[in-house]
Amino acid sequence: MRFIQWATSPWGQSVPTHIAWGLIWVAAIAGLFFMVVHSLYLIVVKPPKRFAERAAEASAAGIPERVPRHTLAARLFHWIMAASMFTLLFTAFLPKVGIQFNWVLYHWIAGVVLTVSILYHIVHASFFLDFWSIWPDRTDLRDAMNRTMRFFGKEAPPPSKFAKYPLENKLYHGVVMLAGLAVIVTGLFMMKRVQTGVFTRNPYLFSDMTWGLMYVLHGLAGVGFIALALMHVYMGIRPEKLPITKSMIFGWMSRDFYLEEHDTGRWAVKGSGPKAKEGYAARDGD
Amino acid sequence: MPEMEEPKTSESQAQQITRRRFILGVIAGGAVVSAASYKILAPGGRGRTWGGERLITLNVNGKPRRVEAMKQETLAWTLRYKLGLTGTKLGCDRAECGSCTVLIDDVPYYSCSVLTNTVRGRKVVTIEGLAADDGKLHPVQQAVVDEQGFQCAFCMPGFVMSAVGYLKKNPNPTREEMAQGLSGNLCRCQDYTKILDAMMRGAETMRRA
Amino acid sequence: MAETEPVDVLKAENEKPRQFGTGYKLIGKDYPTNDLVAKVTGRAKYAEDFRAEGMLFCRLVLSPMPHARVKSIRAEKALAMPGVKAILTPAEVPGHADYINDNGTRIKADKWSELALADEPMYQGEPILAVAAVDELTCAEAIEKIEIEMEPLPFATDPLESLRPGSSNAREEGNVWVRPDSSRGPEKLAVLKWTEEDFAAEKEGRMPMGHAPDEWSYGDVDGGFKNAALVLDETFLTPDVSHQCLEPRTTMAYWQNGKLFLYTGTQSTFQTVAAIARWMHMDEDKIVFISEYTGGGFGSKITGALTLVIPALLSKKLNAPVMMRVSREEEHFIGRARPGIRARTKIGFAKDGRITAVDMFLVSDAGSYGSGGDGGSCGSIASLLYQPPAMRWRNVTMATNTPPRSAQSAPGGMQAIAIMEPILAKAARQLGVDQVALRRANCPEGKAEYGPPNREGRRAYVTSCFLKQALDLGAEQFKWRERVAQQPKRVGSKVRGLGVALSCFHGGSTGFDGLIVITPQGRVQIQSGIGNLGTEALIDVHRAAAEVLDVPWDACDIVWGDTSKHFPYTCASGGSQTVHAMTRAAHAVGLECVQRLKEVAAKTLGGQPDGYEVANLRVFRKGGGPGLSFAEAARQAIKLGGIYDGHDVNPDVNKATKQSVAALAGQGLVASAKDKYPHDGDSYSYLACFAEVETDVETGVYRIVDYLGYADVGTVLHPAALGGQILGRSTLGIGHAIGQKWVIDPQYGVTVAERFYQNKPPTILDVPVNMKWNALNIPDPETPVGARGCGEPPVGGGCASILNALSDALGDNIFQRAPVNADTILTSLEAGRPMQDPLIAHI
Amino acid sequence: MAVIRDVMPAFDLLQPDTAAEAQKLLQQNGEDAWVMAGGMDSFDWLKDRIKKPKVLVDLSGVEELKGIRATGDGVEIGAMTTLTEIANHAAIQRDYSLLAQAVELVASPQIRNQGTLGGNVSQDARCWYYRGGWPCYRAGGNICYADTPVGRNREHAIFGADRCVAVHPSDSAPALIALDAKFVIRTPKGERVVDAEDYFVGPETDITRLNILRPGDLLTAIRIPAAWAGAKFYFEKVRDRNVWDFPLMNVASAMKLSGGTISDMRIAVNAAAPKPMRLKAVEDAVRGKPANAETGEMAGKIAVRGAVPLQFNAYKIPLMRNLVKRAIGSGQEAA
Repeated sequence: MRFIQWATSPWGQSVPTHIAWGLIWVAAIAGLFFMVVHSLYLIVVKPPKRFAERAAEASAAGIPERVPRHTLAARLFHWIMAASMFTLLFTAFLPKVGIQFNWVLYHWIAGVVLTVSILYHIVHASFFLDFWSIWPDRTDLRDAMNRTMRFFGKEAPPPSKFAKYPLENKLYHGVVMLAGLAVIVTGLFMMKRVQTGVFTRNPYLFSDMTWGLMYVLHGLAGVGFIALALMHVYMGIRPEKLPITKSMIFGWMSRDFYLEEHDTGRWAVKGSGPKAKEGYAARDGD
Repeated sequence: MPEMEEPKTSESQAQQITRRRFILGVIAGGAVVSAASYKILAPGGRGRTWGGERLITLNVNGKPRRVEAMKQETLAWTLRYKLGLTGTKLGCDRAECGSCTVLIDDVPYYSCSVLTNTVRGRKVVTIEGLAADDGKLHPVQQAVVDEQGFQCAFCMPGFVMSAVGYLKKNPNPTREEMAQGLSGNLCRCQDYTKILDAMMRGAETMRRA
Repeated sequence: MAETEPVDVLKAENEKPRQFGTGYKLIGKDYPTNDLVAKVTGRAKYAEDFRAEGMLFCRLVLSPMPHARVKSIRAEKALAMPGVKAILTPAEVPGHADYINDNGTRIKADKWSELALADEPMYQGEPILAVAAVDELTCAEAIEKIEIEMEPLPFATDPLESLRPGSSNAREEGNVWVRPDSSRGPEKLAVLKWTEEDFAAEKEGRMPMGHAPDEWSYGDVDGGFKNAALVLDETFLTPDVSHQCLEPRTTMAYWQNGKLFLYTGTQSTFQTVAAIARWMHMDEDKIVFISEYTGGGFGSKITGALTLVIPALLSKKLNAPVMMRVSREEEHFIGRARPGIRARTKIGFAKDGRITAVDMFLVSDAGSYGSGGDGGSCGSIASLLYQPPAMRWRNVTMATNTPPRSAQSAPGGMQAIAIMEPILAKAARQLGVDQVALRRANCPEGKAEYGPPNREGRRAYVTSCFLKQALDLGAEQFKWRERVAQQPKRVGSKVRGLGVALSCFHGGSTGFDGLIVITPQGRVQIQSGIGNLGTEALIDVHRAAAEVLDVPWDACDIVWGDTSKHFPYTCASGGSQTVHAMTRAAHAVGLECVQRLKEVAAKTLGGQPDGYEVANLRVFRKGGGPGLSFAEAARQAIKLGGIYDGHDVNPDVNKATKQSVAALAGQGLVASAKDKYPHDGDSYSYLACFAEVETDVETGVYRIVDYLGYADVGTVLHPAALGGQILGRSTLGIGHAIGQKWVIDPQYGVTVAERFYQNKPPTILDVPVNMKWNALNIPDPETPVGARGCGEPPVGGGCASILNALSDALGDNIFQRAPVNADTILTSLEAGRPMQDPLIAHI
Repeated sequence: MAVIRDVMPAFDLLQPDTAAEAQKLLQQNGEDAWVMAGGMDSFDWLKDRIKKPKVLVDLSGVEELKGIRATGDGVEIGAMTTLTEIANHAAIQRDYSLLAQAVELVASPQIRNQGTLGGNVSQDARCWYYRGGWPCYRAGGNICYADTPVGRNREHAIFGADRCVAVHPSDSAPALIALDAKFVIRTPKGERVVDAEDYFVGPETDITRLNILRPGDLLTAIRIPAAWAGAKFYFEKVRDRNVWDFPLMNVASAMKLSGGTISDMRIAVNAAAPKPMRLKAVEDAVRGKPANAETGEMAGKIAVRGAVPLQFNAYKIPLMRNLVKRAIGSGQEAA
């Protein structure tokens, strides 16, 4: 199948205009496929516990019952982003599969909301949160290697526990960030092509070819989000991940879960009380 | 709501063909497929496949003409290129100049915009079919000669066919009405006043005859 | 020009109009022309109506870009299709060729001229490839399989934009046409950019004025403005208007025994042969050109064109007849158009409305090929028609990447009048002078002078002008005074307005030949090399010969439309020259014929030729003695041979005429002659045009209520044909006022309005159902029959009278460009000032 | 691929005899089918080779789609009834002269002889960029060439633009909206009847179509209820040429008067927006007001609220204002 829709420009040249809309279904199927495979994997293979034995947890005593994980601001950002993202996905793709409504207005408004929230997030995460907590570090890489080796039955030391975020989470964030930047940057330019009341319309900022590629990129990232959103929602509702999902709603996770999954050394949660607040606030991220 | 007339009587102004077609329409009015009855009424009618045909018979200038036509072929094309009736001109091929006007069942049509396959069984008259067999010109043609109507005359066949068609509907037009009747024809020499002179004269001759 | 003094002005005024046909048996009388029955029965064959055995069809591939280079053409897939015969690429077309202009002068080709197919297309829509196949459907499908790689090049579609600093040029070599100082040789392209300061006027909605390569002036222009009671300085843009001949320039070609047979529509059967020869790089005697009927030309089908060359080349390549049907879309691009001119014109008026000085600044858009002459003729027509005592003319002729322009009925003249007249109308209102009176005050008369002085300091002048009489009689017939007095102008939302405009254009040339054969059957066979445009000049002019020969018209046969039938040296039907030029030639050959008949009679029956006279198809002794019928005379002529049957030829005539005479030799009494009549001044024809419009101020819609064109065209040759010319060409001009235009998207340089419904040529409902015309019928003193041409003079007056009537109804602040439509009127009324942008091209 | 804009591509021609067959053929061929009524719009697309359907379903032989019939409540006009027949029909002239006037002003006599009511309301947009085959939004692309800093948009929309600024070109559509007509559509799922104004869709809903017809659907008839028969009608079309021209704008209204007062009114304009606009705000505002110039002035101002002019079409605002004004003021002469 052709991944790109081509058109003949006013100058008789072939220019890309969109992705082939069939990719919507490809992305949706890919997302569902991931769910099925992942579920089957967990059910059929029943993977053993992944982590090394609990190390001595000298500091565990200082850990509160409710481990603070996401600030209100961070949670708000997440849910606003999620809402705008869903709005964007639905307004983008429902009309393409035959459900007609006045979508462009909602789409660009949601896009603006997303953009603003992302800008906020960048500033917030860079200067007020633990910026590095979401990026894979050396330990993550080593553990990933070990896990892979073990998966194939090779000898390897058991991986250590997670820092604040599991590696999958970090990688997901990375992919979402790239796709998100792609849709946002292309989307902002695309607003020059519609009547928004924000800009004067000018579709001639770039050449036909550049524009075409921009639309293709927007589309590819967009359909990518179909798969990504499906995976994310699926993970969010998996029973073993529910504590993490809950933490995104209430801001904290239980001490047990914390100790079970997280490496207190890599994600240190200091003692409770007013003092602790500073500590985790400074190291919080999301 | 005032009482409506019966559809048939309300057709009184329409052309004969319209009336005939309307009767057919009434027959076909129900959900019943009327292909059979239509077939009887229109010889050479359509087969079960509803397909356009390649070898068809046209009634052109009173004579049956057997012709092989492509499905996308227009009547103008058939007339000019298959039947050699080049009096019908193609000025735009897009229904916006009128040079290709012919009469189909006495009604002026742009033959560039009629599929040949749709005029099977209908009566087509072109500029070549207006004069009598002995060469005597149609009154409208004669009036053009008498008034020195038209210049380059590429539009002339279309104008004459429109006028002949219009005069069947309105034999006694005012100059303004005649202009309306001819308004589907473009003349780029823009000899409109002289064209109207000629057509009004033609109308008068026809009335006197 | 002869050294005679211009005739007395009062004498011109004393000339009185006379009834049509006065003093003649044939001239000035209505009669049905010989080609009418064929036309009205559909038997008349236009180019596309011809068929040849085994004929192939060809279609064009047009450039999608306004300026580009063809990098590669991949046609293997197309050529592999069944039924596809060949493609023709730019590499296969002959190189640049000379051409023949209206007056038969050979113009040397230059490297910037057009070729049959372009490898560097200069406008979107320029043919770059042709495909021949068994039918058009196959051609079309083959074309869609051809891959053409093109490299876009910088382009300019708006002439004013291309003068801006830093803007792109239509061609690498430049954007403006300049004439080398030394000679009147071919013009060259140069780069001209104005400065930002030059463009400052743009902000006030006025046309900016920078350096102009062309300039002339006479009189004290500055003094004229200083002494003026009123000075107006106006910006105005005239539209680019396609010729839109109803018959597309379809051509059929085949080769037989090394000869090329070409069928197409043309404005000159005779002169097209030489043009084809030059395009094709072949000898004229290897070309047979057939053009029996032509569906409109208006200046766009003057002689040869690329449309003739392509099928000719393909036919040669394939050794089969090839028909190239030209579609309406292709016609839009290759069918020529009038150049739009944007003008800034300053006119000074004295209190009584007399013009004191004119300063005219033009930027004309010559399109993609050639410089055209519209800007120049715009200046001379303005100087002739309004007789300013002082005038300066400046002109910038811009090359743009838009379809090529050519002469269109009244080239430059139409624009001059459309530019000047609204200013005159405005001045009359501001000065409180009647519109007709103001024009009368500035009207040319007698041997009026025009244009710039030549090297000897003398200005050119016309043969005669009786426009004042036409203006007066026209005003009378139109009931101008009564209409002006009629009140109120406004009823409800409807406002009426009156307009009058002067109009003129070139009306004739000289020096062509006539050729007559009196056959042994006693028929007078007149050879006519004139193109058949339906103006009937093709036939009408020969009434002069019949008149001189004193034969009944039905004894005459006109032979036309096929160069294998042998024609005399004939003018092209352009520049309204035919009636003038060819009545002179017909008159000359008529006299020659009479003389030869007398000589034949004298040689046969004895006595002196002077003792004989010719009438009623006989040559006989004066006073009614013995004589010969034409049939007998023809047979005698064949017996006598030599000069009488064409074995010898009148030495005066053109080389081409001599060849034709030689070819006809022995077929009867063959007479040929050249027009050697004296001719003092340049022949121009004139009209006074009157119009009334009714506008609806709530919708901006207006309709033309009445129109009258009153002509001064010398002797009226054929009233019905003249009437058709006056009103037809008036309507051509009216089209410019009421709607015709181009629309080009500047981003891509691509035309978006190429259909009739988008370009809007006038329909029968856009003009009054009863337009009126009249003519003075005062013979021109400088030509034997006294007749001048009238194809073009009405165009400017048609346009300007409507514009003037609109501003009479709605005020001066309505338009700054033509056409004027509901949109302009409504927004301008709303804003109280002209709301059209006069500086943007092609909206 | 080189482009040629002439010569019709080959297609299979299907000529059904009944509406049922026609609808079935359309359904069977789905996106491959092109339905042709009078053909005046179709031929343009086909001859320009922009659309190349595999199958052309020609409705000219479907007699049941032709003709004007009296119904219990008004009239039913077959979708294939020609504009000439409607303009000349005695009952239409008597009771629904609004429609007769509107169709009389369509294109040219020959086109009216061939063009049908169904075709006139279902025709495609006439934006010159779109019709030129440019890959604009309406053609499935991602750009509007008309609404750019240099776009040529004199004939484009002042309302309802959503990316696309093309206008709806029909003259009969506003008249049918003013007459509260119902459109009868035969769909694969059965018959569907919609209000005239709901037949048309704007680009915000579907940018590639001007109406609700989907592949497999067939417009069979238009029903005009008796409710507005003999009302005070007004139709006016403003165009550049008096023949062969699409409207720069048109207005159609039906007014019920009691005394000099407007008791009820329906009014629509076209060529102002991508779909014919019913002016409900105007209808509400004038109800109960005298049908005079003053009410007209007020209505005109209401009508143009929210209009967004493009570079070259600002004239459409005063034009629409004045046309609405005149439609309402026209009641004055009658009263």
